[in-house]
Amino acid sequence: MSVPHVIVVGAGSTGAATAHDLALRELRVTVIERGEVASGTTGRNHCLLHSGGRYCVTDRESAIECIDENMTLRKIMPDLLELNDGLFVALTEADFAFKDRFLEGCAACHIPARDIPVKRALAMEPYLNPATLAAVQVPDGVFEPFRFCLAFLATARRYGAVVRRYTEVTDFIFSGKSVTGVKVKDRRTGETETLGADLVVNAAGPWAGEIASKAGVSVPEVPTAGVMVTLDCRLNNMVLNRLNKPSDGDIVVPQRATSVIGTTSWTVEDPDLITIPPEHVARMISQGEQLLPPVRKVPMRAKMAVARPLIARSGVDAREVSRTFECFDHAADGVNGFITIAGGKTTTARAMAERVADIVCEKLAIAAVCQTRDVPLASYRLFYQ
Amino acid sequence: MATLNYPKIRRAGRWFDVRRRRLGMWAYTLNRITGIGLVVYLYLHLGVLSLLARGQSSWDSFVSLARSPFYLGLDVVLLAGILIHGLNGLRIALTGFDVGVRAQKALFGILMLAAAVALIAAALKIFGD
Amino acid sequence: MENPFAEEPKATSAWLWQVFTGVGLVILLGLHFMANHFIAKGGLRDFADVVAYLRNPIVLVLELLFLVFVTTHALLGVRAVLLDFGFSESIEKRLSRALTVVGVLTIGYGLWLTWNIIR
Amino acid sequence: MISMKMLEIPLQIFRYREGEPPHYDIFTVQVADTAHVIDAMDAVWATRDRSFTFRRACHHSSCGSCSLRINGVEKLPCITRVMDVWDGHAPVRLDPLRNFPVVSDLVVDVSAFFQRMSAAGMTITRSAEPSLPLSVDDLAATGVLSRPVEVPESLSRFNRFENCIECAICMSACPTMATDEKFLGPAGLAAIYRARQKADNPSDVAHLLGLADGEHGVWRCHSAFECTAACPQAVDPAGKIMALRRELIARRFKVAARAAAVVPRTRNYSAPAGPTKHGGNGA
Repeated sequence: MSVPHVIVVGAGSTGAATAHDLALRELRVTVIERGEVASGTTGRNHCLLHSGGRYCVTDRESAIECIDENMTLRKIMPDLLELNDGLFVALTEADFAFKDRFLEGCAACHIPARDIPVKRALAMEPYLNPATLAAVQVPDGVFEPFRFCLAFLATARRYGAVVRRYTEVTDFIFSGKSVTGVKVKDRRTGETETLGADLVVNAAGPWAGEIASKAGVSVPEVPTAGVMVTLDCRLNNMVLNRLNKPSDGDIVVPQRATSVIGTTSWTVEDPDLITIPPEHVARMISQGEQLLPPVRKVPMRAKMAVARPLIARSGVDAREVSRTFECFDHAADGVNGFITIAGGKTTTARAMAERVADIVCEKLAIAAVCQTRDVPLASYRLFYQ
Repeated sequence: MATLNYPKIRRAGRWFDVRRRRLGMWAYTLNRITGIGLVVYLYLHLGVLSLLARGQSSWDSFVSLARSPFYLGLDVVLLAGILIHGLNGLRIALTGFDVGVRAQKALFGILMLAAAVALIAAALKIFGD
Repeated sequence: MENPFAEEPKATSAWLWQVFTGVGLVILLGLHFMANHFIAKGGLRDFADVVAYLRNPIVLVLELLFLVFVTTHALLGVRAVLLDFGFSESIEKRLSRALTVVGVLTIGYGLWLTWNIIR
Repeated sequence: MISMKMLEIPLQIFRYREGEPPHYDIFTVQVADTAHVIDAMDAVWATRDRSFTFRRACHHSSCGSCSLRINGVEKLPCITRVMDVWDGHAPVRLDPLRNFPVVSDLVVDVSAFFQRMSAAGMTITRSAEPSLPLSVDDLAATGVLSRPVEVPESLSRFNRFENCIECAICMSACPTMATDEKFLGPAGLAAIYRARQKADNPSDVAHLLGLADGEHGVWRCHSAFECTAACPQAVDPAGKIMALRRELIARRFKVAARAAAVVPRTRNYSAPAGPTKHGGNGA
């Protein structure tokens, strides 16, 4: 039997990691991406390499995924991370009261957390609000989402994967109830083409529903936008979080020579065009100012908004929706050979890829095991060579 | 228009394209134009000097021609080229030794001002005689 | 790893020569211009004047030095412009050799001319 | 609600498809007056023409992918405000970067850039750098002064990414780059400079300086300083090129001095020199 061919739709973090995992398992892989690598949700993310601290009280499943993947990524992409840890700081009595639950959550999820003296926290972070009541240090980090994807794809390509950018899926090809390929259109030339596949993996993030609908199925996803504001200078060395349940503007991620304040949350109809509400930007500044008082004095460098691919749960608010991921085998909807991987976050992209690749291998009856925990990634620069 | 794999000679036009560029690009372009011009002049000059080998009459008839206002005007152009190339060359030499890199714009401005002053003085002298 | 400094770093040398001759020219060309076009009456010397001028040994040395400097500087400059075209290495080598020949011929011509004038 | 003033802004966009002659299209789109150029491009794609192709990822000057020319000058549209480049009447012109093959519309093939960065081999993480202020511009301008910073117990020092975001703007701005495909280019040379600063092994230093010293290394720069003027990240490639030259010249004279010595003691000229004066703020 010839090597099965899997088409991965989307070259964000999920698609890139999935292509990488499948290629390492020696499958024939083609990635279809309608724009540049990471031009959707992944590109415009907060760049936070989660320690899991952010979810250890409200969403332990996500928190454990995060800390596991955090440690794995340190091994496979050491040169692509800013590793300066993070601080969860209490600014109010309510924050302070949250500390015990936070430490308990960290312990339960095996997140190394250290309750450090406020004076020391202020020495580490000179611009931190001097009214800080408590600070807990966790192994947060910072990555570069674009290069994160390029590194996975460059490695996948080394193992034979093909990445087709500026190419969009226009339709699915069926044989009976099974997907046997996709129709694609090259946006640069306008040419259309049919690609055969033994299986199609939909990793289109908030656009997964749109792709799934072309195959006549649906995905319970709610594109939920968030605003981030980038400052024209770096005010913190470490990632700074409010020591409380996740809420708007409670995190400042430093990156390179900037600090990025995030984020808000609202449901959008069309993830293609999101207008940034000015009041969200104003809220980021006023919330960021609470953590780092000089925020308002610093010029703004950029502001951005993008839709997250949250999985819908009836009767649950967007902030409460689990940040974990889910695989949907559309055989359950009567369509074979088509899987959607939805939800999740860039920090856990490799784990998502592992899960979906396991399902792919099971469906194709291939006995290959996941190797992505240990294989160091190739240089992201090779993607363009 | 973008660079659509044009032949090199066409792309070399960009050496002289100062539209919406900064002062450094003007310096680059001026240096290149004057440099090429001075090489051409050098060989013309050497060619003309061969008249000296032909004897007194050929040279002296050339000299009387070269004392016309037209030739004196060309002399001013030549001098302008020399001053721009020479003084900007000092900027290139200094910055190339990592001296005054941050002040390169000011350096260029001052040197070109000096060039202008010297040129005006020389022009007055040339036409004044 | 091979040591790139085991051999003479040619690219650096070429640039240093360019600067050295350039700075030299600022002085020599200044003198040349002054002597031949400003001090000389009417802006140019007539034949007899040129012969007398060049028979002065200090002038002769300075003018010959000027010839060598100006030729070196000009041809290194032409070479730099040609290198900016990023031709293949074999073409670059041939161009460099051709420019060396041009330089030798130029200086030779200058010497011949000077000898013809002062003898 | 904070009221949002909307603008009708015309964009004149370079369009190119393989095999067809390039042309410009004019699109008028509606964006907020606080929008950046990338938002206007997004609006063109989302509401006017789905065949319009451009590169982008992060929208906050971190990925370096969206670089192009706005009214002829290299910029990152993600940090360039519409109001800063639009005079209120004439269309804002968008062209692809120069000195790269155009793939389609505003997309260029940047492989030549990444080949150079690979050759330089600079890792994008840096360490042993000063921590705050870590800004592109001096913090003093914002009225905030730096203080000495303690490093967490778990770390030996803070680290952060290099300033260079590999946007290739410098290669588009450089006049030498127009004709010389062999030139290592501003970013490549700045990366060599940074890699050389980080290198602790003499043979690595010798290798890096050897790269910089080729005919198509630092000596192809003719001091236009356009790279430094265009760089959105204050990398100052021209400054780095000059710092490399300084070190190369110093070595050249050392080599000459040794060659002139009556008894050459050693043939190894690759001992590392001290850091040059731009040591503090690298690429």
